[in-house]
Amino acid sequence: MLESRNLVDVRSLWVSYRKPKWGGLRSSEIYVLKDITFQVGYGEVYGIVGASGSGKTTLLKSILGLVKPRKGKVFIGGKDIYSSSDAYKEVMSKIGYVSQDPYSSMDPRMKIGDIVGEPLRILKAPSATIAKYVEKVLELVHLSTSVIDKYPYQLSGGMLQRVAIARALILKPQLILLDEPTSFLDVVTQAEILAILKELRDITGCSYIIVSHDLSVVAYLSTKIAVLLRGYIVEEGAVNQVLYRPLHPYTQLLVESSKYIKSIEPEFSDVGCPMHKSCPWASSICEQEMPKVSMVNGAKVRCWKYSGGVQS
Amino acid sequence: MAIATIIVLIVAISIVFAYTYYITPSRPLPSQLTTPTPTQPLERKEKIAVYAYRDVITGIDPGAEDDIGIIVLGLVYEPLLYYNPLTKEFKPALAVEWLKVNDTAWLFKLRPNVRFHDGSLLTADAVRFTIMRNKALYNEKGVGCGWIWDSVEDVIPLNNTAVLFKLRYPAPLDLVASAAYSAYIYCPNVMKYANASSLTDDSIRMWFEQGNYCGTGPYKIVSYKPESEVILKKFDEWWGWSIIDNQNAPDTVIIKIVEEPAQQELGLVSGNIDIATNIPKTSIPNLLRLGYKVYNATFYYNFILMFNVRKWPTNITEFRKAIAYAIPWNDIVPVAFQGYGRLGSGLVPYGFPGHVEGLHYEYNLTKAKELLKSIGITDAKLELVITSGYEEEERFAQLLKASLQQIGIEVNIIALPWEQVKEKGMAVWSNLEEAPHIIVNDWWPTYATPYDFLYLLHSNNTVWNWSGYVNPDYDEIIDEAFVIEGRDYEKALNLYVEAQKTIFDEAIALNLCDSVHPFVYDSDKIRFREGAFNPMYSFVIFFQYVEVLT
Amino acid sequence: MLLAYVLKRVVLSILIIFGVIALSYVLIYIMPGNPAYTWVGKPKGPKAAEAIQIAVRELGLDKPFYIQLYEVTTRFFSFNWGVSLRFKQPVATIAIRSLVATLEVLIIAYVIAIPLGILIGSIAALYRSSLGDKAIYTLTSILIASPRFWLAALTLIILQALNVNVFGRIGVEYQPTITIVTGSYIIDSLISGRIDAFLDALTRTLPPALLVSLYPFALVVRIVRISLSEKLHEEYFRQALSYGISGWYAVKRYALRSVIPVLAQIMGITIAYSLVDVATIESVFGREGVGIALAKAIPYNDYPLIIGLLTVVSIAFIISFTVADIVHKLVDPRVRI
Amino acid sequence: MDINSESIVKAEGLSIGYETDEGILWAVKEVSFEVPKTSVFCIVGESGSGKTTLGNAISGLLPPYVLTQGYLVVDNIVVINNDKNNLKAARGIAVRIPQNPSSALNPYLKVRALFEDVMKSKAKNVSKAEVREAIVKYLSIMQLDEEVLELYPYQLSGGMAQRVAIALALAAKPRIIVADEPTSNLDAYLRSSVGSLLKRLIEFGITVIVITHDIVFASHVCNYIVVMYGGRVVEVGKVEEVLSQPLHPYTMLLIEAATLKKVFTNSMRVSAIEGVGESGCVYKSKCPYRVNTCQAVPLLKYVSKTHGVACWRAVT
Repeated sequence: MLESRNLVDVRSLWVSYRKPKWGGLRSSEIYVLKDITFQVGYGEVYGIVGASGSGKTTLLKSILGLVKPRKGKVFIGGKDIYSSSDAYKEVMSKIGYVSQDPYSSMDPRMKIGDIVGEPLRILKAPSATIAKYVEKVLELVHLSTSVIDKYPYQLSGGMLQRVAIARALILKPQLILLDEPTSFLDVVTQAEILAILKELRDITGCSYIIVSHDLSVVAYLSTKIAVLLRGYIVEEGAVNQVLYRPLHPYTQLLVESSKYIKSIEPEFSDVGCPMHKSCPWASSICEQEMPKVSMVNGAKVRCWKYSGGVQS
Repeated sequence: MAIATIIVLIVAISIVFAYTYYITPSRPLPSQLTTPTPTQPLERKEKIAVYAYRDVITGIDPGAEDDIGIIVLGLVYEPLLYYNPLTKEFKPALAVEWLKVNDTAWLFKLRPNVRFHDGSLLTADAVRFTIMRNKALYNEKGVGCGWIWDSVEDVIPLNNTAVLFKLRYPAPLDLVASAAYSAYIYCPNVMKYANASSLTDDSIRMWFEQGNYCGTGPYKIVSYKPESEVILKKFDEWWGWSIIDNQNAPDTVIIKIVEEPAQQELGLVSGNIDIATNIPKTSIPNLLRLGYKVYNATFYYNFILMFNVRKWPTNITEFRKAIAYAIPWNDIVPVAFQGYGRLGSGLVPYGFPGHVEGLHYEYNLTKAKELLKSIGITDAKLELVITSGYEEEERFAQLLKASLQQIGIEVNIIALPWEQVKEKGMAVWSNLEEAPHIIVNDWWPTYATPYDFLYLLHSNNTVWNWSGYVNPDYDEIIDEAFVIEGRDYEKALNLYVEAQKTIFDEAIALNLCDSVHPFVYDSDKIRFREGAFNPMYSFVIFFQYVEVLT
Repeated sequence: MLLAYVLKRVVLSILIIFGVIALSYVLIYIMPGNPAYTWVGKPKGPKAAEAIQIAVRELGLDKPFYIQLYEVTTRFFSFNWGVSLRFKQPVATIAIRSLVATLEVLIIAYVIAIPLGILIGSIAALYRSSLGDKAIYTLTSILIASPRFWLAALTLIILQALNVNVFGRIGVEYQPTITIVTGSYIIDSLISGRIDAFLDALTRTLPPALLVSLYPFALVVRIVRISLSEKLHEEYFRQALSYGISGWYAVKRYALRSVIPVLAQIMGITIAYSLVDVATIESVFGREGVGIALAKAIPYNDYPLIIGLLTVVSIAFIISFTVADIVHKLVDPRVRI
Repeated sequence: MDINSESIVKAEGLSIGYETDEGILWAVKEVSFEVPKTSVFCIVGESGSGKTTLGNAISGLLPPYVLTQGYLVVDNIVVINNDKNNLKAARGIAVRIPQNPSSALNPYLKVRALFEDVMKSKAKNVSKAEVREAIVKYLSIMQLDEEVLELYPYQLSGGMAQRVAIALALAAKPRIIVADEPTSNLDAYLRSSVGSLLKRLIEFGITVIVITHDIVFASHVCNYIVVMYGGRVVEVGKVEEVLSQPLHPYTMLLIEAATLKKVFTNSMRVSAIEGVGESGCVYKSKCPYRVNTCQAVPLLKYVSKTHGVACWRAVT
């Protein structure tokens, strides 16, 4: 196996699920992730933006090994996570995960201290060590130790999300997956959480993959941004490139609507380029085929405009 | 439905009734109830009589039926003669004259111009057809009571209205012809209707059981739902209407199957039942106070306690006798039968040919104890099987249990539905483990011969001989008596008495009670003429002799 | 989609009926008693044993159990339900006339229970925690727990004392005047044009029907009360209020409507319970019915009749389930058949 | 009470609360403000600030067991007069636009039936033709095809459902539309389109009250803004005034947090027991500038005709 310089290496990943037809007599295959390829380096923060239904969550799940891909491979720390269950277990102990809804990810009958310490308890660490680590990670997320004896319902949403981050941190992971970490929170709390995440990355040096529908959230943390549209990564580049020189029409739309410049409700298509019905540059080829990835100024983009399919 | 539910239901109804009748006697309620005012939106032209029976109709093939179907068959069909053992009188039915030509030949002259329900004329051929089919059914399939015609070698139609019976051995054919089962004359056309190929073809039976009929009786079947009700309509062409001249005979007779005694009572009180057969005995005095009347019918219907003589300890004669002395005989009629009966004696009921008086044990616990001591049995456990829903048997069982307890014998009472009682009884031959020690059988005769009762213990009889009794001498005596009935009736009767004494001495089977059956009826509406009942034909009400008043 | 639904339903129904047949046959098989003996007409005399032997062969009771089971099921599925061993009448005839008698009570009971239950349940939900609501809640608790046969006996006696005649299915004086078409006196009296007989039959059906309706009524009240008060907090109901849609109309169209699918589903199941109820109550009121017919068939091992009756009942169930499903579909566009 | 003819909603000393096991919980505390006619008026605050309760009060959707104090006048109707309330009167006049349109449209009815119900509730004797004409008009305002009429709500996309909900609101011919978090369930690119649709409603003489936690969205849509915290109004004013010159520390925090410009580490070390104080300024526990005077409740003081703030620091 080739030693990779990257922490995460996703290679042309295809994920599908079966949709029953004829009352279960037949089924059709629906692809939710199509030809996904990207790499996340050590210490890098990789942001993925996409609207609801674009496949963000499925992408996270396939990195976590929860979804079996149809095609493609996922390497983490150079190991193919789908190759063997041993490799999978080893890799998973290096990954932390923070979900969008902290309430539902915690057992309401457990105290916060136990929730945070749980991953260590599973590894049968001595209780004194656990207590020490719990206090340490809570301090990292700016929570006072008084929360240890509290129950989830006694904390606010922002505090709970910090507890979730603390839990993700306790095993000293190399990679933390963040699934819409702030979408349930108020603007102020959202800012707090993002600040903590940024601070933590500087302290621990671990990598993040953050997924959100909110471009500004992703932009705030990430070093690299990918734009997901209908299962395709349509654009990938450095933060400044994506925010200030977006290439793909969909990225442009996202950037503009986050600044309230333009309001279009795009209509997506299931054939060809999903964007072609609302794209100012669309031509006949866009209606038929999804373009391949092309490199423009160091950024990757999937658009006929940049691969010679469209005369501008 | 769960038995428990039924019991609770009965208790519930009884409590409310008790309340209504006992606690508030001053209320004018009873007088209101005595005048049932059925809703009469139209002037009622139809005269309807509703007769409630407690069991489902078991079948209406006049050749094959040997059970409850009689209450329908008795109205739809007629035999050649009717016989009343109480008065020892014959009454002409389809035959107007009959003559014993010699020991083995009888001549019957048929009533002229009698029509079947399908319009065809009654002929000598019909008589021959009926008897031949009934005999064949019994001989080939064991179905029905065709054995009563066993003596008949041939039936020879002389002309349309005269028929000669040729016998193999002498037999009282007048008694046979008036039997309650398998003596009803039906129309040979049924072969055609049922598309039957032979006399014993199942299709005939099926044809009948669908509610079809072809007899000569005063009523026709309109609707036949054996599980719930049978509706009969007057057959206007019946030959007898002009003779009996009953303007008030019911136009419609509804036989309703009402199993629960409490429900029969409710139906009676509400005016939906005119004649009830199964009223709780304890309710009868109240109903009498309310103005209902009771007709106490004797049907030669008795309850016979049978010992299992093939299983320890009831296989020991002394033990059986001990039990016989421990039976509280004096309580049976007043307590168990609530006064509706006569203490049993021998096996043949009172009033029936062959009855013997004084053939019953006395209640004597000391003697019972002595007998037990003599065989060294101090305690035993016995199984007693009775029929569920028969309140007389249930009360008797309790009496017996209490009495036997005093001599150290424990009784386990098992109440089962009739069909399962029968299975248990027959088990004495096939599966002794399953057979109980004591079982109560209720019995009524097919025709007026003591043989019918005594055959219960015949060793050939593996169906009804629930004692498992085998005594070739006994078999010989009754078989001989049966054969000479037609030749020397007196001698035959003496033999029957002798047989009963044998059974009594060995304490094989004991007649507990000749029951009297109370028919409770609404006397404002129903009037029984003479002839409405005949003890020979159990539970048949001859509705041509019933007047319905409006 | 419709095809798939129908297919699924049919397969499920066949499985259910197969299960019913197999299970009842197994039970009858292990029960004491000899069906052949009943079938052949309780023979006596020297030929009896032989006759029973013949009957055993005729009925196939001498074959291995699994072959018997196979034959019984295939016979039922080829709509040859055979003849009742005890009554010698076609099983279908007895089963259907019993079912008709039972349905007379059952249908009237549900026609009363459901609308009345919805009305009372809605009132309870709209005035939640009021005195009336508490009274309704207590009443339904009593109704659900009440022993119906007791009530039936009591009702019958009280009506009797009031001179109201409710015993049996129809007055005997009317019985001969009606031509039997459907087997339901209520319908047949109308067909015969006898309004008086119709009223009589209806009067006699109402008390048992009312008693049977008590349980479904109480259940409907409860379901409506709970789910309606939930629906009253539903976003779209509050939105409708905001649009200015008000009063009973808003309740009916925006809250009650969504209760119906739940109700339909539960009622589909409740009918099973009511069928047991009906059997008890019918016997008190001296009526015919499936339960009573079954009680008469079971002691005799009359397996064609037992299986026939149970099959008819299962078909009735399946129909009620399907109706519940269709109601659900009609009311809720999101459910696709 | 007098009401400025220029304002359509007026609240004065309005408190709204609920009875709980631990006593009365006031969700809205002594709130006073006026909503000018045909303006877009934003109520901004985080969850628990009382903004939704306030919106529900204006649209008449408070539950019957609510406790009230003070006054609330909606379109010259006194809806709340101390402990007496007439909430039903506001329904149909102030119409709410739901936060989650797909759950706020009756799933059992087609869009057409929804329209008919709404219109019939307003006027009993409208002819079918009139209804049809009106429906077409409202649909075209919301840039919807007539085809949606034959669809069930579950068949609509989020954006379409939101526009149907607004069209239905228009069909109710309201004076006020209360939009409760109109964008929280929408994708980013739909937010701006909903914002511009709301702004257009003013053309029909309707006053729009937007309830949101997103001050950036509010700044793009509104003329006026009320910032709420802990059930109290902490700042009020024209949108330019508030955004360019935020006076209350919470408003400042909101703006900075929304634009992700600055991180307030000093506000983070808040232990679980500390929350909104029972007495004094609602913001005192989180305020970086808190002083002793914050133990008393600051009154809303106006620094200009329209711009008011409830903070001791701003006043002194």
